[in-house]
Amino acid sequence: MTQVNRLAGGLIDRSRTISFRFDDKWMKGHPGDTLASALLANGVRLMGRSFKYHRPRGPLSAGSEEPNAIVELRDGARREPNTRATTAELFDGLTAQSQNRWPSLAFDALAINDRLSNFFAAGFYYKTFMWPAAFWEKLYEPIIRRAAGLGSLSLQADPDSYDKGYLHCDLLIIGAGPAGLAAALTAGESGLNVILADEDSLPGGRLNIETYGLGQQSGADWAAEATERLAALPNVRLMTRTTVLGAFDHGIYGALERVSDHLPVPPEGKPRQILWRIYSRRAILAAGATERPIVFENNDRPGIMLAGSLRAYANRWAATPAPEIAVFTNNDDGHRTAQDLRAKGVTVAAVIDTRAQAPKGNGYEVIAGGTVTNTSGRLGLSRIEVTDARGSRRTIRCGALGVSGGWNPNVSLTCHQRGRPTWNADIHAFVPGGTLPEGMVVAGAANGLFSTHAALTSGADIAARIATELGHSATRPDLPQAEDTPLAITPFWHVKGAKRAWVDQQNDVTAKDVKLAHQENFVSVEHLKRYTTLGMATDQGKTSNTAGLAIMAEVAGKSIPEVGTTMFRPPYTPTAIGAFAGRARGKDFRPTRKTPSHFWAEEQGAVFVEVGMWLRAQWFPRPGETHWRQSVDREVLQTRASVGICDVTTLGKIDVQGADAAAFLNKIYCNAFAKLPVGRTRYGLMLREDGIAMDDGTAARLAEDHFVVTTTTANAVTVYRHMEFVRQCLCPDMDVQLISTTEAWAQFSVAGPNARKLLQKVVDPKFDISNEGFPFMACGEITVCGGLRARLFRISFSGELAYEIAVPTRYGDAMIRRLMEAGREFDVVAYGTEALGVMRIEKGHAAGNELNGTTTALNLGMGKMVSTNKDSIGAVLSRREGLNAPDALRLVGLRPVDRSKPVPAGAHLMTKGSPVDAAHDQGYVTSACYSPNLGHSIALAFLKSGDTRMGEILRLVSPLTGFDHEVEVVSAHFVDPEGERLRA
Amino acid sequence: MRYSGFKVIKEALTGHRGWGPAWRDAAPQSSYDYVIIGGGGHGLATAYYLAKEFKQARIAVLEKGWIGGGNVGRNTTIIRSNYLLDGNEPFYEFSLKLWEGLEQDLNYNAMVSQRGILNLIHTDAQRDAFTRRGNAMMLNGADAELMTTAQIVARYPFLNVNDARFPIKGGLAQHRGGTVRHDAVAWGYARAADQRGVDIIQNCEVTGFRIENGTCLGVETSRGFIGAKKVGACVAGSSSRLMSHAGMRLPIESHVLQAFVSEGLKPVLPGVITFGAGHFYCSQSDKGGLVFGGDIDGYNSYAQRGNLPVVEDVCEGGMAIFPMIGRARLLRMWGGIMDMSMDGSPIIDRTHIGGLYFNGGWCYGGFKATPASGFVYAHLLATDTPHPTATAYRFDRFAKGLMIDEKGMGNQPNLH
Amino acid sequence: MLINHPLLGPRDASEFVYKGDAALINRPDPDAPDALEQFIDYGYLRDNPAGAHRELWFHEQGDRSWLVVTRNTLTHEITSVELARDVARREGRSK
Amino acid sequence: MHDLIAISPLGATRPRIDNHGPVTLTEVTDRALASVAARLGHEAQATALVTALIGAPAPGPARMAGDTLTAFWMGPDQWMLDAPIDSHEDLAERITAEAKGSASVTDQTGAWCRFDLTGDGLADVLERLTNANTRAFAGGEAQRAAVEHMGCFLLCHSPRHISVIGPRSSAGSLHHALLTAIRSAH
Repeated sequence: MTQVNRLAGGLIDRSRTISFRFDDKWMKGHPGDTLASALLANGVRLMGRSFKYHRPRGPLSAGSEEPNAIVELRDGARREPNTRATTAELFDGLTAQSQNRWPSLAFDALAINDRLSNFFAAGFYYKTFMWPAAFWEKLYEPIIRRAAGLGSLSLQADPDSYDKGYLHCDLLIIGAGPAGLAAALTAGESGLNVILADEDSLPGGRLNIETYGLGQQSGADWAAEATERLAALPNVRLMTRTTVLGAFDHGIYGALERVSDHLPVPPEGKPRQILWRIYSRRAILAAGATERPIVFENNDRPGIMLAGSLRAYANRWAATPAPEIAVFTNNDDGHRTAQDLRAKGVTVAAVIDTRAQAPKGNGYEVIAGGTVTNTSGRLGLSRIEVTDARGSRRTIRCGALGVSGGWNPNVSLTCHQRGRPTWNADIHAFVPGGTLPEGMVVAGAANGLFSTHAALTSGADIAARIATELGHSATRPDLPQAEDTPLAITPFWHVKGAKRAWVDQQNDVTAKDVKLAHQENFVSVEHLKRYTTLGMATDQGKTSNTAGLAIMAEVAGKSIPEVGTTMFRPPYTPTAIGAFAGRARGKDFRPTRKTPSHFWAEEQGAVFVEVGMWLRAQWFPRPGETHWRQSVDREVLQTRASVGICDVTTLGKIDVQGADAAAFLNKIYCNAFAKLPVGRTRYGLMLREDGIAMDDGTAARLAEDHFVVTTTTANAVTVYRHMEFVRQCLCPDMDVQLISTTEAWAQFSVAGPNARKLLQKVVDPKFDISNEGFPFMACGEITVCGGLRARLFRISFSGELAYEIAVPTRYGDAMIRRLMEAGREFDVVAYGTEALGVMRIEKGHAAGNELNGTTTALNLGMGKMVSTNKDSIGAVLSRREGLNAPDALRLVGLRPVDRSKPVPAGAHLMTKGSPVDAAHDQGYVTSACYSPNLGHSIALAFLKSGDTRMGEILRLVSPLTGFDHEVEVVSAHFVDPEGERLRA
Repeated sequence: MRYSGFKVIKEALTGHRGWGPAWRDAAPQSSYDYVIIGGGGHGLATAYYLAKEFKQARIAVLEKGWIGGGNVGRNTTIIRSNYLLDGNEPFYEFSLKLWEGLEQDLNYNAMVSQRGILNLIHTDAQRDAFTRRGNAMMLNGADAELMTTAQIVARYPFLNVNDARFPIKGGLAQHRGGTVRHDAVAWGYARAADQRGVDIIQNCEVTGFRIENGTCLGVETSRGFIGAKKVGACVAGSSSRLMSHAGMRLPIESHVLQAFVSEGLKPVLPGVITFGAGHFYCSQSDKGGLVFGGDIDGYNSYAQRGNLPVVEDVCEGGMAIFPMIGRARLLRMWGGIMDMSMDGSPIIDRTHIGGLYFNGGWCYGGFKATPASGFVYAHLLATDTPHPTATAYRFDRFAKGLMIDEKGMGNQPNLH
Repeated sequence: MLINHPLLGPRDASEFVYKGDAALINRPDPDAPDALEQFIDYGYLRDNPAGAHRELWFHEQGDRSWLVVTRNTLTHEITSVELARDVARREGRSK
Repeated sequence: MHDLIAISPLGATRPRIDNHGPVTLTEVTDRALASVAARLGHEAQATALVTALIGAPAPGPARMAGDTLTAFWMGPDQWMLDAPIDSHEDLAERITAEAKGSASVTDQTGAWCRFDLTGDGLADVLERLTNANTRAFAGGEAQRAAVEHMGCFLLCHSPRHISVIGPRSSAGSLHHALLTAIRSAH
């Protein structure tokens, strides 16, 4: 296939010819082409199918506003559905598939919908598919869903990577057309830090499209020269292929840079795209304007496109959809298209101008006061029917029709906060209005200034003003002479007729649908949009909204501004979800925190488990162990029989210092700390202000004015934040200083009857750690291994004689090795979080499953700890009646009556003989395990009035997991209830 | 006018000229028996059930803008009854049952689609918590299933299980959960209420209450005073603003919740899925868009728009479990005002002012509650007693310490 | 959003953690005769204004200061930022 | 003297060094850290203490100062002191002794890992990792910033030498993030 519709000239690189494939056809194009321009040059107009009726469609536009020419770009895992052919840059080997058609683009079985369109009017599904009732989910919906959507995902993980980045500037200029370039030259040469962003690969905007000159140069040459000047300024960052997608609070903009989308694949290590968060002091929106069509019967055939786009393809890309074209316009700009195409050697069959006073043709016929009243051509336009001012009809042969209904300023970004556009009756379009995003000013066509001269001067004027406001002396560049044609337009929206005329082409919303919405009282503009789906397609109504409003205004007898506008929301153009995620995916979704003994544990073959961001050793399998329970049982039994070691570094540690440190702890813990002696540790329960338990841990008093507080692993961050709140906001004049030391110390629990003997081999001999010298709950600063400073705490989570020993983190690895070596004679065992959990359940200690954010000290069996002699956070509200009901939940132990059965966590408890339902629920199992010491399963549970129900047999039910058997209520202290081992 | 197969065919063949307004644009009368403030899903449902179930008349719904313009028009369309606490679960299960019969009841196809909802489990503690929840659901008569990872992967073969930062250890499914075409809920209730004589009055903003001797006599509006025997406030995110006119401070903060939709894609997601280790949930609409969301932005806001950090956070969650959506494009982001309550659960109660009732505090979960909220609120308004499924939703539960705190986050609304 | 930290200048709001109404500084006197009622109000009732709102933010990814930010909840415009500790002292919170 | 051997945050006995393009990424393990927070009412003494320790005025918000001993600002009346570990393994104890009750001092050496970026184009790397305006860094800046969800400090010795100090437990993730960004930017 040759490039039959390739014209002369253009900004494409004819020195190179590249190949691409669309569906099963390979074709040729040139660097600088878009997929759409290359297809047009190759004589292809049909590029897609519409959403609902599967109507054949070609490109409507030459830019990111495109509703029709959307394809699946690339193959395999890189397949990218719904990609606009009009912005996809051609590269050698590009492949694209048409979408939403079967079996082929030219013959699409679901085009049957088009024949049945009478049934598929706006809102049809709300009225039907209800009979019989069961058929919706079984029959109707599956059929509807099968037809849903446009392109397909590959279902494979996206192989490309995305970066996120952050930029700072004095001035962000959005759009590098004449207004943006003039603004950037002015601001850049005035010394501002400037970012100039444009979605195109080539700066210049419509300067690259139009034939008129700037001064003595062509527009494209001036743009290229301006770009060179900007590139030479170190304070200007020119970002092409970068779409500013949203205006967020306080001058923050989101922008997507397509780094590698014009390449076959991204280079090694480089991202496909970068999502930039731009912090700007000021912004100039110079996003230009988008042409809008006129609505008429069968206005959607391939070959019918916006007149300015027809011109763009001819001038910039040297392509035309057909050798013979016509133009339908309500303004002078349509005539410019006719002139430009004629100059390129394209036959202009006629210009149909809705205005009675239309300009004269220059080598082509002008039908003044005429309208296009119908078209024909099954897969592409072949003829248009024109009705002239006197009402007589004739048919004109043409393969393309340029339509111009005027231009809409691109106000989208002005609406992302509270801005609502206002109607400008001079240009018959919405212009920026209401409250613009803080710091934003609008220049050029985006502000309704449509001439090139006005764009240049408004860009320069605004930039100069901003430079002055930001304390720079403004330097204004010499701007060239440019066209300054006044806009001549007489509004004309819609050629009335009996057949279907498309308003929103992608979603197949017709003028009739808009009228039906009105008839059914969906008159509010939001109702119109939602009822008909007008403006909800991938183009978000960039080319369709105004016509929809105009038709609604017509039927409602209102003006367009009275009908109103819907909200433009970010992103400006659809943006890859991967870009918003950046590098945070897969294993890098969140950082991984490793404990000081991690590398050692890996050597031991530990199985790791995620605990928040931490990876902790869950158990340490030994050769021959085939089930995790074998490992865990061994770790538990060996610890209780001799000694075990566990890395407990992940517990939060907060250094609390200052003269008021004790008073501060009195405030944050419900129990008392003021009288805790130096060298002693105390368990502390922290309440939220609402009286519910927040966290628990220990506070060790290292000096009169120095405590080390521990938190649970999960709550380390929130507890620290809470303590700072109390310190800064509630007790601003306490002398207390806080800092986290969680990671500063590697901390190991050494537990079991031989714990002391083991530690005595490591702790330097000058420190007495005998039971008398270092009793239960003692703490102190010591040295180990010949002088390494360390901290020792005699605290126990397991219920055994136990210590926690802390050394500077970088020695944690050496310390665990030394402890294990020293323990060899005691047959020491390393234990993981699973054994830790078993032992704490055996001991009846509450943990995360019990401190679940709804339980009180009373529920936990620690009601008496809430001191009434002092003020502490949460004390007052913990006294509310509902939290102190006679049948309040209490923490109890459970064991199965049939000892072979489990007591699974999450099961509910029922009184024997009562109905099994929520109304008779007595409580629930929080934590459960198999106790290798007792030889059966045990559990902790919250049970109504549990403290008075010891010995009662309950029915444990878990319909979800199929358990229903009896359990006995027992003390939660399954092992060593008197605590003799702790104190041994 | 009833919608029927016959009518649909007749209209299709005769150019749709016979369809009338889905609801009348009523002009306000000087007084009503019931004035419902707020033409959202809940308000319209309340009016409908007052008329239908409680045989009341002289009912008006006042809407400051266009009906369905609040959260019923800007949510992620999910319905479910997978709640843990007995204060909530019966209510939401009642709601789910009403959804199941909604279309026949309203004669309006709101496309209730019970495609199922699945909450992923990533840790053993999460499995314990979800087991407790699933059991609570079943003990309250709802359905629940604990699914294995293999079962989940069979349904979602593109789920990231091999390279996951947080492994997937199963999930809690409720197969009767699903999605509903959200706008249609408002329109369906509006149409059905209108047919039962309810006046739906758009562009009528309540600017004050007329309260004498501790009794509310009616409301001041942008269209004049409207008298009422009973006034039911039902304005979600605007609750504090509205009730301040009655001198009330509420246990509510208004926050922004963002939601997102992708371009239309051929169907890939069978149901609703929620990532339990990040902030992401997702379903696919009948039009093919991936509809997804995550956490609230976290600061008080009435602006109906959010900021980038949460957008990124949500998309990170999406990519973490579905790395195949990287090349799908986010089409639109928007925000709604959430009436975040102090324990994450709603309030449906009388106020201390005679004749003035309150319904609010729905947090980010009001959509799924729409039918039951309307029903039980109508019950309260008509009978002055709470419906059996909504006895816990009282104002005084905070004073009494009877919070309904599903997440256990306490009195900080942005954490619920 | 950007919060203009009194010591560090404008910082992205994503560095901060939000708590709520700055009235939380005014913790009631636990020894007052109506302490329970006061705490219920303090703990649970909020003005929740549509307009200027004084609120607490914690600079978690920064200097760990709690700030009192006055921000318009309709427009997100921030009109003042103070160190919460200064505010607490001014509002009479003693040891 | 004890006989325990320290390991680096990345888990080796020697610091890791990576070169890519114009940037060198070096794991730094030879620094001792201690936080110094003024006691209430002793703010002036604490400031004077820091000034005396580093031989330069105690740095203000988001700044660092000093020579052999350096300090960077962490919060109101709070600094992190940084010294060579070989000569100052007991940095916290020494400062405590000198503070004479005017400041709370806490050893922070083990809490952090540090990676130094040296070479050209560092801002091109860091702009893909943090929202700090590193392009404007001239030397002397010390800013806390989130790097791929990790709370870090950025210390700018000069525009060609910037340290990233992050949580030690996340050293692997931080190193990976830095290296990925270097390869992406250069």
